[in-house]
Amino acid sequence: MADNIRTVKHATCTFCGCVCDDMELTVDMDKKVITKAKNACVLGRAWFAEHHIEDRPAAMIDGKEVTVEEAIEEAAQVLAGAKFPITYGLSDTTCEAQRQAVAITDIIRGTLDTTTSVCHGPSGLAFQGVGESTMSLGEVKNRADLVIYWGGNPAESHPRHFRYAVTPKGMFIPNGKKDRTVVMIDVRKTPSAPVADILIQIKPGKDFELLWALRAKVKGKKVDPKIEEITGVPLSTINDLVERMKNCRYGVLFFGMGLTMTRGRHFNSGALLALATDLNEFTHFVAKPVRGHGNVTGADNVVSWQTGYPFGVNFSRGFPRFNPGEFTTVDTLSHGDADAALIIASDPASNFPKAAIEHLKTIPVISLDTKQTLTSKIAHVAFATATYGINTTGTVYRMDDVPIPLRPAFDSPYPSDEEILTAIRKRVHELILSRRGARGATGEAKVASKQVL
Amino acid sequence: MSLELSMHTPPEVPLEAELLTPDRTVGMDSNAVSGIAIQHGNRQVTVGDFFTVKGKGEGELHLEGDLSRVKHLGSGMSSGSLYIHGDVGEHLGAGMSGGKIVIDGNAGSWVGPEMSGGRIIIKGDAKHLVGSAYRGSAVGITGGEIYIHGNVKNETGHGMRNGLIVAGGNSGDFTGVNMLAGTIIVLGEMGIRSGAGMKRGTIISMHPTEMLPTFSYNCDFNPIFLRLMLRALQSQNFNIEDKQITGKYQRWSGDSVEMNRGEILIFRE
Amino acid sequence: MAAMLRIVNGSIHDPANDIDGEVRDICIKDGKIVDSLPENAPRLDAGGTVIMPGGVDIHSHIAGPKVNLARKLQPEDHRRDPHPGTDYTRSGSGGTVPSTFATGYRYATLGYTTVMEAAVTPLGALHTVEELHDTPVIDKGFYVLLGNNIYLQNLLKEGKQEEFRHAVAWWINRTKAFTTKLVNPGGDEPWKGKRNSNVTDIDEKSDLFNVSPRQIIEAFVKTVNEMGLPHPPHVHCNNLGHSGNYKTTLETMKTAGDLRIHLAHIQFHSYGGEPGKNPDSKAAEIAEYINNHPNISCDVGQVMFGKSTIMTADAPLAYLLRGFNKGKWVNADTECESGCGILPFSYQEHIFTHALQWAIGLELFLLSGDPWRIMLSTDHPNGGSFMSYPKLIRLLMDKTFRKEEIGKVNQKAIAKTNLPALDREYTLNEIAIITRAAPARALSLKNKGHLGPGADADITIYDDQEDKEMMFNAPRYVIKSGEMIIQDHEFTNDYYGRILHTAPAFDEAIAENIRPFFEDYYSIEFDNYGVADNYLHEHEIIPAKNS
Amino acid sequence: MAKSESMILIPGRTSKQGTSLNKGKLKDEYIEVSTTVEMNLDDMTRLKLQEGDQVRLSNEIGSTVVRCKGRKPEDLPAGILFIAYGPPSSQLMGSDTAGSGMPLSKHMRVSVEKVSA
Repeated sequence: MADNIRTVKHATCTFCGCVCDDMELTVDMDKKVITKAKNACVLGRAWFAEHHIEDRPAAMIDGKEVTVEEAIEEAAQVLAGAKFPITYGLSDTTCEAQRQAVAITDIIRGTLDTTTSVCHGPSGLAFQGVGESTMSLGEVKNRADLVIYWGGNPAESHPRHFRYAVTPKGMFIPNGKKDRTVVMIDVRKTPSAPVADILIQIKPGKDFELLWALRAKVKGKKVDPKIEEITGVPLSTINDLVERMKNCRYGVLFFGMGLTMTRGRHFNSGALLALATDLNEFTHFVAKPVRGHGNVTGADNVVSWQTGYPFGVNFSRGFPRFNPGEFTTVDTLSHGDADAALIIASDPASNFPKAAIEHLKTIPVISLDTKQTLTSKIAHVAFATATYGINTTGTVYRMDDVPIPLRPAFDSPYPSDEEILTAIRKRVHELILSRRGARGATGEAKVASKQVL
Repeated sequence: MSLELSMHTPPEVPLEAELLTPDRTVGMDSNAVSGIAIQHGNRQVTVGDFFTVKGKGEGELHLEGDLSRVKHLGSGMSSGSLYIHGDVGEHLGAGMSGGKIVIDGNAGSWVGPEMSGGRIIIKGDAKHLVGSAYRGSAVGITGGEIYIHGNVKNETGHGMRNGLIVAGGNSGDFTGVNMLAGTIIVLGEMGIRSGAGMKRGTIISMHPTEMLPTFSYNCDFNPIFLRLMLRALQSQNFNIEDKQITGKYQRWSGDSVEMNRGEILIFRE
Repeated sequence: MAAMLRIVNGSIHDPANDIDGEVRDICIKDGKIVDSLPENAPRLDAGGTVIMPGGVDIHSHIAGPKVNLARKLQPEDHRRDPHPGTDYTRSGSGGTVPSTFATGYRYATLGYTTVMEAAVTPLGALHTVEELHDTPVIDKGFYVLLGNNIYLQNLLKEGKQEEFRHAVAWWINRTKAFTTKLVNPGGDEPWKGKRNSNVTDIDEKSDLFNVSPRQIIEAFVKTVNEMGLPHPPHVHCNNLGHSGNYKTTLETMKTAGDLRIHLAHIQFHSYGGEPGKNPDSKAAEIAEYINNHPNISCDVGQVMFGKSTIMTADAPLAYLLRGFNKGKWVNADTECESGCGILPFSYQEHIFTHALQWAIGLELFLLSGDPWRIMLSTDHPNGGSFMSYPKLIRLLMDKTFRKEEIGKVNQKAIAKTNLPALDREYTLNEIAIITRAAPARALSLKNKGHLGPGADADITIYDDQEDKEMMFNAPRYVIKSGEMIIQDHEFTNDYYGRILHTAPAFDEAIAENIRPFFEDYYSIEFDNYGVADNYLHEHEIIPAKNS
Repeated sequence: MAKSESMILIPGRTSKQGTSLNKGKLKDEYIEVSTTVEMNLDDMTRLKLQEGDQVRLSNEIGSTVVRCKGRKPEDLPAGILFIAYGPPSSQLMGSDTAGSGMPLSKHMRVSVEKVSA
């Protein structure tokens, strides 16, 4: 019986974008394991239970163990010497680490991108095109009497999403789920289907057509009756949905990557956001992408406030430029542009398109990850880092842009992403300034001490 | 005498060469042109580091070599002629207001984005977002002409407000998306969702296409302006059959989620 | 940078210390202004310059959730205005909503060293603090939005004035705010809960809480004055932008009695005419009321022609404006706390309403009887970017220039105002008042806005030029807390800046009253809410009277 | 001779993939999850496939071999395949992002054929 047990209340699960902060963790401080995670879902329980300290070197160069300092020096030399270095990942780390990563990329004049670009990046582009009527999740709990999920499977990807949007009793929804109508729109009957009052199965790849028809119907415009055949959704169902949307008190459209990753991409998300906007002529209506990894929303926020743009940012010219399709990681890799890569808390080597992975294997990669991945295996410099939320403090943003502080359970022998990145940032700054032969070389000490750079 | 640049060293990473335009090089000798700053990844280099320069700047500029990693060529140019003998990278003629660009080969994405005047002629293919707006902006090209003899891909003429875009081959999805006005002609087949969100403007295709449910069929007719346009294109070596000039076109109007004042014309044999 | 510096030969404008253009030495030691320094201390010859305290912006939108949404929304605006980094400074992007670094550096290049973010939801306070940490050079704080807070409205409904006071203080402490902000008080619930409607009258009671906007305003004015916060309630009145709204504005001011109140961007609240019809100017009525009531302070919220971004907790207003061109629009609801609307906007000279708004703002400045209470702002970026301040200063200081500019705008609008008849020109000292001394005083920042011993060594040194726009556009030197940040118009250093907040005393027991409400109606844990002390880094508590 | 048929592949996330991810991406459990494709049972019958049989998925980008698992027709329509993201799905993914940064990672047309043991 271990007696060195600690309880951490109000801890935060950073596995998915729900970022549930009501965890109660029981921690065996001797074994350094979390033995119980009260309130966690199936994903959260695994997230907490499986995190123990692995016995692997904190830093490696070309597969050989080195000191962290040596690895930092090598990483800084590679990054400062590169002509088109890219920084990628960042969704599974703290905002504090993300801030350092953007600083590094600014200093080395590299290209910065996050996993947003292969997740809800298209929704970000759609947002820039049409805007968005949106909300914090508590508004859905308190007010939403119509909840529509489109192209997502929260039961498996975000198992506790329903606790924000379907089941809870709220201020104006005293009976919880009984007071709401839940609609699920998808190409297949997913494990999320049982929660729905209305299930609409749509032909694959026809989301845009259905959204466009709904927009037209909401505006009272004529729609080609062939829509039924095209989308596989009966006209009566479409009409019924339109009436429900216009007549609800507070409606919400949640949408997943069934929209962003399919043909049409940002136009699919854009059509959905436009539909929610249109509905505000009749009632209060909001929409929200169901974002993925723990702190991908934090990455969007940090990159936006530091550069003005949410992802796909290039600093080659000494200031940020934004162009998805040019400065996003799948593109910089598959076009063969990148000549070095700093990959933080992400594994492009296992899930990117083949052409991108092939290029990644030809350039020096610096990786920071809590576990071994295909990316850390091919890395020139690989750091093992502490896990955010379990071993480190910091800030993460929930999918609705609400920031939440982390309460770690136990220490890790590995440094945090923030510590490694801060050290790399300081060193690349020295290297770049000395290359420029700048008077700023004396400025570095001052600047660093003021914590701005 | 014109300026002739030929690439002697292929770039390791993308080159950005927005200063290489016929108007900006007027009056420069080969030394001066060699000294023009261009960007190689995150380093500033000069034209001479990558190109051999011959001749003198008199408003006509020739480039040759594999320029598929050279971006922003002809950006912002207002006059003169730029000839590229080979393939070229992204952002060709971005924001140009006048003059002419001719490409023997293929071009990357973003050909003539947000241009306001001038003419771009591409003998091969181009990729996405030809004559379009950049992200976040509602307005694409406001004038000028883009002629592409080969295929183009998605979002051709995105947010176009004026001008003409012609594709001799096929176009991708969302041709003329969110267009405000202007004309797009696709001689090959269009991808899906053409004209989505268009307010005004005309999209013309020689082949049947799947219409969005928010477009409605009006009539068949033989528009006179189109005869003139197609004859003009014929003279530019676009492959146009006589029956397409004299034949009838289906007129569809849309997009009803917007103003419904746009039109899509489909040749119907 | 030496810890000591003596600035000599400059012409000093320090209205708080009654110094109007005298040539005197200014001595700096360890970041503060001191009486004297040893003779051998380093000197800066500032001959031919005008020296003022660093600027203080009392009302601007520079950080937090809504600002970041507006940033993300407009890549097209950033693209045309890049902000390159230097050896000392980070890069960023500009436009109407610059990135955080660009915001800090650009304020510094105008000689501003303190800026207040004027509207932050409690739930977004942590985000705001995080952004402020990345906003360099300037000292900064924020006002927390409480005027539509459901818990507080419930207390008012139940008549629990005492609990109300503790709860307000709790929220300020919990979020590390500087003061309270009310935006369209009472207007959120109809917006979110009643199909996008709004309150239209200050005495209209909500069905849900049975309280009117006036009662909310009254409660905050009373409570905040009792607490003695360094700045009174900062109020964005109901009916912003609507014709005839000056009546609401006058009623709001009357509601305060003789207690302190600050009215934000009062230009947007000085319109005559009938609702739904074209407005006319009521600048004279509003200015007169303010002139005669020393308890009232305000900032103007001047409209400047060109691009702007509407970003406001007044969601119904943003939706109304969106109706004009149906362009991109953001609505963002925050549970139990606030609404928010954002859209790109452009003020154009030829448009009647825009020209009228521009003229009304200038009228208010020129009719002001007390520069200590009518301060300079554009409600950045709502009326225009803070980058347009130099031009605005020239409009106030140079009547010839002003007449030329009046000639360029919609004359029907000008005919609805008294602007052409106003010949007043602001003096340098009056400019120093409305851009630094007055905001510092209104914020009770005893170490800001003046150059007397004990003040923070936040100093701006301008070349004395005839063209005041040029002059205020590019100070030769900017010193922040004794550090030379800009020298000969170039950045030579960076500076972190600190967060200014207040910490009024309250009964801790109130937290246990809030907790059950919170657990029922919020979506995060009570213990994870707000801004914990460890997030503050460098900060300063500006004392409240009762703390 | 194995019959080949054109179908639409939808890669997505599953909770099993999520839980196994925490053990590590190089661990057996994760590898098993990401190398299993779900198929409509009627399609399986037509293609003479048994539960657990190996199938080759291929398109113009590349090909990969995965094990198949049956799903009831009401849960997964005919002609649709579902797989958890992972290295096998990468093999089939094109890299053209159409100026968006996003490769088409769902609804990929692939041809399916049984791999004889």
